[in-house]
Amino acid sequence: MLEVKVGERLAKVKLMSRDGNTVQVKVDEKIYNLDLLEVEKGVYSILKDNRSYNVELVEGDNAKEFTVNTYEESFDVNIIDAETRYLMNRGNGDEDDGDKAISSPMPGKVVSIPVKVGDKITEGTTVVVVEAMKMQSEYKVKVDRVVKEILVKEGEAIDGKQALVIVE
Amino acid sequence: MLEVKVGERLAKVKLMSRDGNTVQVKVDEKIYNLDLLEVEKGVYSILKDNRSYNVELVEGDNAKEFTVNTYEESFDVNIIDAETRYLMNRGNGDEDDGDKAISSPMPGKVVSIPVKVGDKITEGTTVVVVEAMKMQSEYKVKVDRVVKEILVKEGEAIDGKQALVIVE
Amino acid sequence: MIKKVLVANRGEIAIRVMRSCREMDIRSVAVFSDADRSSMHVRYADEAYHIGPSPSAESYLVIDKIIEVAKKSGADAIHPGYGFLSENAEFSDRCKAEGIVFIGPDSHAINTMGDKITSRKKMIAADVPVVPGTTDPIIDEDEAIKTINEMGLPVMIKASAGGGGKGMRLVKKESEILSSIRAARSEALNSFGNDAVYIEKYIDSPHHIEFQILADNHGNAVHLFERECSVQRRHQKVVEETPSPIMTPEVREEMGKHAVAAAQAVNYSGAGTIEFITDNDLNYYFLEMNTRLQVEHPITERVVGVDLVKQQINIANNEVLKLKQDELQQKGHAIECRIYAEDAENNFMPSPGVIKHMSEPLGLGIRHDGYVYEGFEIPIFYDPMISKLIAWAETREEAIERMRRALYNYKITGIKTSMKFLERIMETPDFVNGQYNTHFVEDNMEFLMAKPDYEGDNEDMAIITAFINYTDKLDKMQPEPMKKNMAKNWKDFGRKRSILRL
Amino acid sequence: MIKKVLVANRGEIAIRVMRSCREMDIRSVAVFSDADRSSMHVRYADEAYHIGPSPSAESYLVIDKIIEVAKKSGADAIHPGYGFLSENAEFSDRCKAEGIVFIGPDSHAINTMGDKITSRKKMIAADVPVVPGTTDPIIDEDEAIKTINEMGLPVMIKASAGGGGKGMRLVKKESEILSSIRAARSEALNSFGNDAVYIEKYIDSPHHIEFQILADNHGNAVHLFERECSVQRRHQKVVEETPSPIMTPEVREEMGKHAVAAAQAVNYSGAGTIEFITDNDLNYYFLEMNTRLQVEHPITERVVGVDLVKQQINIANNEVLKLKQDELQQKGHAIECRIYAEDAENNFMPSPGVIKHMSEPLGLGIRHDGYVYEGFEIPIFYDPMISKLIAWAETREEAIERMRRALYNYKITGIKTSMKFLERIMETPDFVNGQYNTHFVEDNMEFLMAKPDYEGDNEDMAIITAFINYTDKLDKMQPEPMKKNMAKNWKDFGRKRSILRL
Repeated sequence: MLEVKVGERLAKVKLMSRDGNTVQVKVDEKIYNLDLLEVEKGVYSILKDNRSYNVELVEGDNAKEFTVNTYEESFDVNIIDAETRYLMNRGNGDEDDGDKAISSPMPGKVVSIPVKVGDKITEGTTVVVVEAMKMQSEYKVKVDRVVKEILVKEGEAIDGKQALVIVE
Repeated sequence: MLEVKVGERLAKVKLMSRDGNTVQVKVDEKIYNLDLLEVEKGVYSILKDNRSYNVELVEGDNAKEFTVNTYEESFDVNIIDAETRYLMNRGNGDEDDGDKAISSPMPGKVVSIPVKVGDKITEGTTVVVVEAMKMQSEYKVKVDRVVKEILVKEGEAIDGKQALVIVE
Repeated sequence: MIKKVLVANRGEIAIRVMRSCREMDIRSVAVFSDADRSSMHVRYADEAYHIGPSPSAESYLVIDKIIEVAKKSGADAIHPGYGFLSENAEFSDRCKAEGIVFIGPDSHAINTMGDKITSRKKMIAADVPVVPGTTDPIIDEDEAIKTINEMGLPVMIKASAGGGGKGMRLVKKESEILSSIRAARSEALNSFGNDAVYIEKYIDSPHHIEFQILADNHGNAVHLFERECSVQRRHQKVVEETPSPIMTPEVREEMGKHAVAAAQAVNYSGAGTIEFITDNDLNYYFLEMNTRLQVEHPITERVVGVDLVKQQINIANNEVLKLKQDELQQKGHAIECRIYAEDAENNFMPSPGVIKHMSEPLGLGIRHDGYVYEGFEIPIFYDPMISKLIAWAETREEAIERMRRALYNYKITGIKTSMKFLERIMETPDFVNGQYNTHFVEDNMEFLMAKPDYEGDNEDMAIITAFINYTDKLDKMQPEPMKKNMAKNWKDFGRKRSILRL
Repeated sequence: MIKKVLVANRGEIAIRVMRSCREMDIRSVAVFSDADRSSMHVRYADEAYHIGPSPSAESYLVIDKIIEVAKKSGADAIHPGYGFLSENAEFSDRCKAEGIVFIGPDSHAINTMGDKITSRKKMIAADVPVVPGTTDPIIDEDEAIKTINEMGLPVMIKASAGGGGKGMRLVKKESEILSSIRAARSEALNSFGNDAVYIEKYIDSPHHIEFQILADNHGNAVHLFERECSVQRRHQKVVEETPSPIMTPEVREEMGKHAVAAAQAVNYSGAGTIEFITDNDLNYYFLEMNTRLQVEHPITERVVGVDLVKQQINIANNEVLKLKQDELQQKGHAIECRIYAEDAENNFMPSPGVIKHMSEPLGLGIRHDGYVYEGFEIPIFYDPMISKLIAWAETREEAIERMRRALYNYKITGIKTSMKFLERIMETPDFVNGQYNTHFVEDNMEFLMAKPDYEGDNEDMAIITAFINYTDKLDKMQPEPMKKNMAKNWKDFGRKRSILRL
């Protein structure tokens, strides 16, 4: 049994039986009898009571994170195992406690860093401006902060989710 | 240095130097300076004196056999290493000597086997009929033979290149 | 109103039908055999039902199974595609008996057009020109010889129940008459259980030109002009185009009227095709009617601008045909190339297998109807056609150039395909000049099989790429300590991946 | 005669130009920056040259480098695509000075149309309607206030040298006039080094309707009808269609004539677009001219049946335009959706990254122009548009249904794209009814961002698939002896692979 997280939902999933394509899976209290087949790498064809689902998986940062696309909808799915639960519990403190890394969700280039280490900045202050694909995005602090560390330089190429500036 | 076989040609190939995409390779007496990059799995983009080649590799039965497609032409390429050369030398006897296996190049279904073990058959006799994709193909002997062994049954599904009938 | 359609087919045509269904907000139901569980039509449909083992005689051809799925799924109509049950009169009747709409004609039309001699008589009665010859089956040999002598050689002897070239004999010399009749009858008996044959005038340098027709249940019928289908190998079409390069507006109008008359003679309903055999002087004769959608229907769709599957569904819905003959027109030129999984250099032997890599041609004027995907294993049980490439342009010359461009960039690896052969057809002078008949492939075999000279170093680049790929693989197989000069970033990369990155 | 074309661009437009070149038997030369070594246009071209670092200011925008490659490769012409150097008068001049054909207009046309005030004067002189407003740059504030009061509010203050929404202010209330003028001038000075502004009547509920024109070097010019481009977000077009749902034949004819007059007023040569701002009553005013090919040119190609790139090349070859205005007609309806690598749910933030998996929509009536492929990493340096989907059908209603069908099956994973957003646009009542203007996205944001309800168990299927995939991966990681119940055939499979099958 594993827990699987989709949005706010935490579903308990258990494989009841499996014989080739034929699988029986329990999701929370519901039991599904499926014909499930990986037809391309990461792409599954599922027949559930003859209804056809074409499901594409894209792995995220690790093997437990997925973006899952059906023809109609898209979901962010996380597998919650012991390790993940430990990390979740540990990281589940007050968001404003301790250090916080400002990062950009997308890769790009640092256009400017209008702050310097030691600056006391107020809610809404822009700490870094990142450009990608001809568009500039400003990253601001949501509460009053102090700039602790600046990890990148202006003009530097950055990865998505890379820590750029540490505030406390 | 390795030998590479294309059709009747046996080319001596040597990697002179390599630095990232930039490779220098000697093919027989010709030296090529190339910008060579694997852009998709098994697909390479090569720039040779700014001429652009898009080269697709498809592995054959083993890692030394390739079908290689450029936009314009297609080649069957074999890497000849020590093991291959040994096998080639060993197998290079007279074609009509000893046992010979009749096989189909494509997978399919055995439709009929109009011979039985012990039959003395003359040049051009059909020994097996295979069907694939709505088309029947007859496989014949090219010289007079004796049927030694029949390895498949009528109606049986077969793989490509699988031995079907042994004649001597 | 049709709300759910069962598509009793597989491959590209199943997907093509489902696409139009989706656009009409109609749900689609797929059926599949053992070999087709991973086929695209199963993934594409709203619902999918297993109907048995791989051989089509045990799945796609079993009427009971198809009907059972239709009932279970609540499908109110069945589209048969082409091939399989599409020209099966019993199936059409059975659907009707079960209260399911058959998207196609009734059994009367299928039966009448399915028998060569019956359809011939019908056409003569409807003033549609037929190939000079006999209308009654011939049993008596003396009578046959007399008829042939009256008609004049060459003649064709054909099995009444025949098709696919079986029970057919061309007679050019008087001395061959008797042996040919006997051979044809014996072959016909073996193949179709019926030794009746008939005799037709043989048309030299024939063109295969067909007309698309649409007829509704209210007596309205139109034609959507011709398709030239003379590029054939082993009696199978390889390239089709519209308009025909030999057609004139006058003959087109006349042939179109005859095509409509042919359909109306059997109270036809739905989409159908009238095939004419045509000589170099544009004398034309009714050959047969295909009472279903054709493989090559997209070239008509492109040039006339009509979705033929939607028209079929509308007609099946008892709607009145909205198309008017005098409003229909051909715009530009379209060519279709059929891509087969086959080895053109080895007598077109089928080449099933696993698709390794695909690059589909796209862009202006290109339509691509296919069903295979990377990693898909083409089953050995069905037709080797894997896709159809349709090129449209303002002129025939430009359409050929566009087709060449598209074929140049179209790549399917892992199996042999007919693409290079098709590229050569597009370069063959007889084709480029529009001067070809059904002997085209035969007459041009040498040119078609010759390898063109290319400038540049394709062969050396192929050698080098294989060499680099092989040595890189060898290198990756070495145990870690044996590897020297590993760049630092490669190590980091490896480390990064080791955290459960499978 | 042009025999080799350097395409001074990247992405889908570079490939689109190369396709037409190949059809015309013209060799193509690609240029690429560091970030684009693996880009499809490099793989697609006959030749490819590296021109510098990734930022376009150091590669695609450097005239000297492009010219150098043209000379080195022996290209006799340069196609600039759109963006980059396509509307750069200096580049056009430089090509001419170097004896290379610039496939586009001369610097006079580019300069005249590039300056809002100059082009406005030209249009007034040519009797092309312009938005009521000033023709001279305004420096004096009092004069500005007087002019605005005469014109009546609301008005728009715009930078003379401007573009992209910078140096622009909408004034609705009298009290805002002075502050708006000052703000616009200061922004204009900062952005363009020039603080001249002008004043225009503000058109409420405006439509962006543009006309495609073609003009040769011999005084001939035609228009190829309109494109409706009012579906925009952040002043960028997202969906375009032709014909415009609000157009009438009378207005179309009149606008077309004005579009041709506008082009001829600057002795235009090549393909260009006249943009009109149009109100709900079909009053229309010249806005600007784009002196290049537009992103959305394929919808015109589809409905009119003309290859615009080939026309550009023919014109650059000094050929006489073969198209005649009275022979041109619109057939059916075409819609284009631009697919961006962006997160529509997160304020359309760009989403570069690596393409993991793609399924492209195909079939009847679909054209797809793209450049990304599986495994390709979209660079962060350029425009986020990754492909264009064009749907054609006989009617607008059917074209929308076809576009929905195509978007439904189109999948690109690994990055966020605007596909779902586009699917929602196709379902938005204002769009479906053809009643929309440039406020469309804003006005319908709630509907566009809402998630539709789907029947079925998509979410549970997503959960199960991820679960199965994860546990299968875990299982494969177990060392061999720990695995129980291994099926025999799996063992055989493993053994088979071990013979140097890497």
